[in-house]
Amino acid sequence: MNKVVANPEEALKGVESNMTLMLGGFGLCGIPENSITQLVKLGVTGLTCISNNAGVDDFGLGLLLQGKQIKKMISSYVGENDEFERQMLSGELDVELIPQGSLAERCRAGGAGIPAFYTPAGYGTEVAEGKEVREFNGKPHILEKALHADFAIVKAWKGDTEGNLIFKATARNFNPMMAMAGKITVAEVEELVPAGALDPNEIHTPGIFVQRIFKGLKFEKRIEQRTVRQK
Amino acid sequence: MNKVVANPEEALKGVESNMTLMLGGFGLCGIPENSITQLVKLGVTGLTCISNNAGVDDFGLGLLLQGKQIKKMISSYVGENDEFERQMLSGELDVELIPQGSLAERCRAGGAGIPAFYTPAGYGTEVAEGKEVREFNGKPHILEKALHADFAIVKAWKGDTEGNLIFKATARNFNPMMAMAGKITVAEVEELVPAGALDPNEIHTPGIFVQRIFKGLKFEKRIEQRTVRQK
Amino acid sequence: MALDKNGIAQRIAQELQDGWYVNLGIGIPTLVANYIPDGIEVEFQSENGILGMGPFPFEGDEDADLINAGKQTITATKGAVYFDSATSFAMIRGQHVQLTVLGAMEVSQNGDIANWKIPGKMVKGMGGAMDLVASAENIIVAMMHTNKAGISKLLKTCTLPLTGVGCVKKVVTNLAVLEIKGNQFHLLERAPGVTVEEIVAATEGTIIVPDNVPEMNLEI
Amino acid sequence: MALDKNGIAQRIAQELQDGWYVNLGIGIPTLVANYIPDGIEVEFQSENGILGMGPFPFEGDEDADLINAGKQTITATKGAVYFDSATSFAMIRGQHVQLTVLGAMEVSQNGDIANWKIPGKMVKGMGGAMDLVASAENIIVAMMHTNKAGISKLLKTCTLPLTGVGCVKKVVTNLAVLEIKGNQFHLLERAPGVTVEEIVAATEGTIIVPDNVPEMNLEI
Repeated sequence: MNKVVANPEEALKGVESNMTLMLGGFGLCGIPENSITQLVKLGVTGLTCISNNAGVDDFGLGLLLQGKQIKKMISSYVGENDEFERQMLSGELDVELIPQGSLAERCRAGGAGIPAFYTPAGYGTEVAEGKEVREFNGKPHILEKALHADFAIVKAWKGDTEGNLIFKATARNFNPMMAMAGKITVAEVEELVPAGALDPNEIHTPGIFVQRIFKGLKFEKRIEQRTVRQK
Repeated sequence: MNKVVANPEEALKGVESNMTLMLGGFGLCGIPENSITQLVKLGVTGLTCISNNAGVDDFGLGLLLQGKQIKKMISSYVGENDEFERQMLSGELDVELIPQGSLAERCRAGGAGIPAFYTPAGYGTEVAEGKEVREFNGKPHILEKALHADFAIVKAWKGDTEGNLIFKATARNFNPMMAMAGKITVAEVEELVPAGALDPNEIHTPGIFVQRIFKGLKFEKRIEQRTVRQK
Repeated sequence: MALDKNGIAQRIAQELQDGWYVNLGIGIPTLVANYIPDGIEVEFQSENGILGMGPFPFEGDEDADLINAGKQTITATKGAVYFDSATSFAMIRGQHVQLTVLGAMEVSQNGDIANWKIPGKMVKGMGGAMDLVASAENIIVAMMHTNKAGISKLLKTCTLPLTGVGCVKKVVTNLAVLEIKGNQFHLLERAPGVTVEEIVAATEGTIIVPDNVPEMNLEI
Repeated sequence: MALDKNGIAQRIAQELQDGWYVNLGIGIPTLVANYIPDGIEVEFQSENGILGMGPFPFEGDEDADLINAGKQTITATKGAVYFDSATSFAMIRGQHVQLTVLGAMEVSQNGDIANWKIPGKMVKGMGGAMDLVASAENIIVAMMHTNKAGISKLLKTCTLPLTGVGCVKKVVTNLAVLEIKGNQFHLLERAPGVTVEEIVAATEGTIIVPDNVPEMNLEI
């Protein structure tokens, strides 16, 4: 079950304007850099992007914002970049903010065939507006629905030809849930190995969730907040 | 954060009659053998046991059935043993059958603070009786509620002193979700290592879900259906 | 001549497509793995937590920690992966498995299936069957056309407690291949040597018979 | 003298209990990690996917793949574990984290908290704050008692869009430690040298003052 494609061009074949994309990562950590570069090249516009954050001005999803390729962002935390702010305040960019845990669970639900679930997060806030409220165990909860995407684009540390993925440290974050929720899931990996080279006990994302996999040419892995202590 | 206890006696301190227990395992694979032996010794009765299966006559949960310690079984598949059948038909034992996927998801929901979710499984069957039905994307779903337990008892391959767990092959099954859903979660492991000895990328169950861990004295690991091919 | 269990499995195997993930139920469905057509690569999922299920182990190689949903000792293929039960049913419920093959006690002409409970008999439980039938887009039922007393198992309405409603689209029996649509069984193929009349006689539900009903070709 | 940010963090650290898993928000809460009392072992969870968060790395040891929820480079302690965002919030929502410390722009006497949005200003989002406050059994808010203009942030009713309702039970400010119950702030402790009158004057919400209000002891 070989899922390997040669490059980002092949991996993103079929991505069209006005599609809904999920993109893994938390801040700039664990983002699919090579695929984002390819999305810029493709020049598709009107995208709805589901991603926890929206990158910075000159990296990550910020690159798609520069080209005005994004119509709507669905995130939990945004605005680490000026162009985002400008487009949002001018009304060019639509932004839907979702509590981070609900965002993660809604992606998982989309992949797991759970159309909706109840969570306490956001009850009594504007996030709950228009949503059903129901009490369980004496506590109010709101109904949240599954999220899906035309393409889910994730970044992993190691992957095999079957699409099995292993993530590194906190670069895992939203990648596994988004991998589950894409009609087509594309994985870019730092290291691509033959089937059988990964220990089946250690795989984070089973290959069944991944349709295309490729080895990224280059990973810049930019650090957003470099914090250190002195020796 | 040392979670290590010396033995099953200490690990199951506080287990009382009429409690609800979750017990990991699929068939006889990945069951907490040492803890089951201790439950027999404790002689607690009136237990509600949530476990995918109910063991065989002389192994696994069958041992608790022999001693009439179980009042109610919540499972997806049972009756691989005669004593179970006898007690069920005579009305001594109450049995609630739940679709396997719903059972797994309800345990996870219990551990994850999701009080309820919708699933298509069981719609139109007796499993749906008394449950809310709602249509999503044109397809009917039923509302299923989270499961919780006073004690969740799981079996892992390797564990560290912090309660981090790694399972082996298909002995993982229900263990990770049940570990999440116990007020007190007890893990018995084949190999107990110091904190830091397990790769933090390879841990299946984070120690935050585990309150007590011990090294099992003996694992019989009985095989239920020995199937082989000839060389 | 009516097919035996292996024949049914062999015919179902012809439905496999390259690149599919497949869940095989206990009984006849398990046999399908023995007849994968040349040039077709499929991967087997077992709901207890493995993708990439291989053949039974050689004697002495059995591992108690490596079983399938039928609790049989198995092996893992290259590229296999293990996961927990919640993830396993996320694959199933989320329709990532392209084909589910399972047995049935009864199937009705609207696609209902009953395969888990006989009132008055010991109930063993539905296991993963209800999740599988409610979720799968593509279900093939493998079954004998009639019970041992000769009574049809392809019915207008199921008499046994249901496992799922309106979910079965294809049935392969010892006598025929049938499609379910528009609240009718549609006869697609006959088992070698079996006549249309025999099939119609063995089917209680409404059955539509086209002018030409080809015989199955199991030589492929 | 009113406490500075470090003083607030130091006082909050006294609330830690041995064996607790703790989630620290961005800002003052992050500083709590610097004041863990002797003999107390706690483990820090960061919602982006780590349990066992250690101090910042030594220069040159930064790993882009290892950050906290504030996107700062960090290290992992012995026994740490990484996980995905869904599992992370399963810990939080499922109340496996014993203490959440976070900042706020406003807190009201019924325990409402507002800390994510100022109308008319650029909205950055709630991140994980709504999940944290809606789920945690034990939330301590770390904040300045008033804003820079001297206007109270401990209110009868929040004026800003809410992050969560009725969830805050304890507030530690630069002036005082307060408990919230029965729709009132209850003054528990004064910052060193700060008078009850100053605290009452700086609190817009209903505040209950007992006969004896001890001064905080930060020397412990």
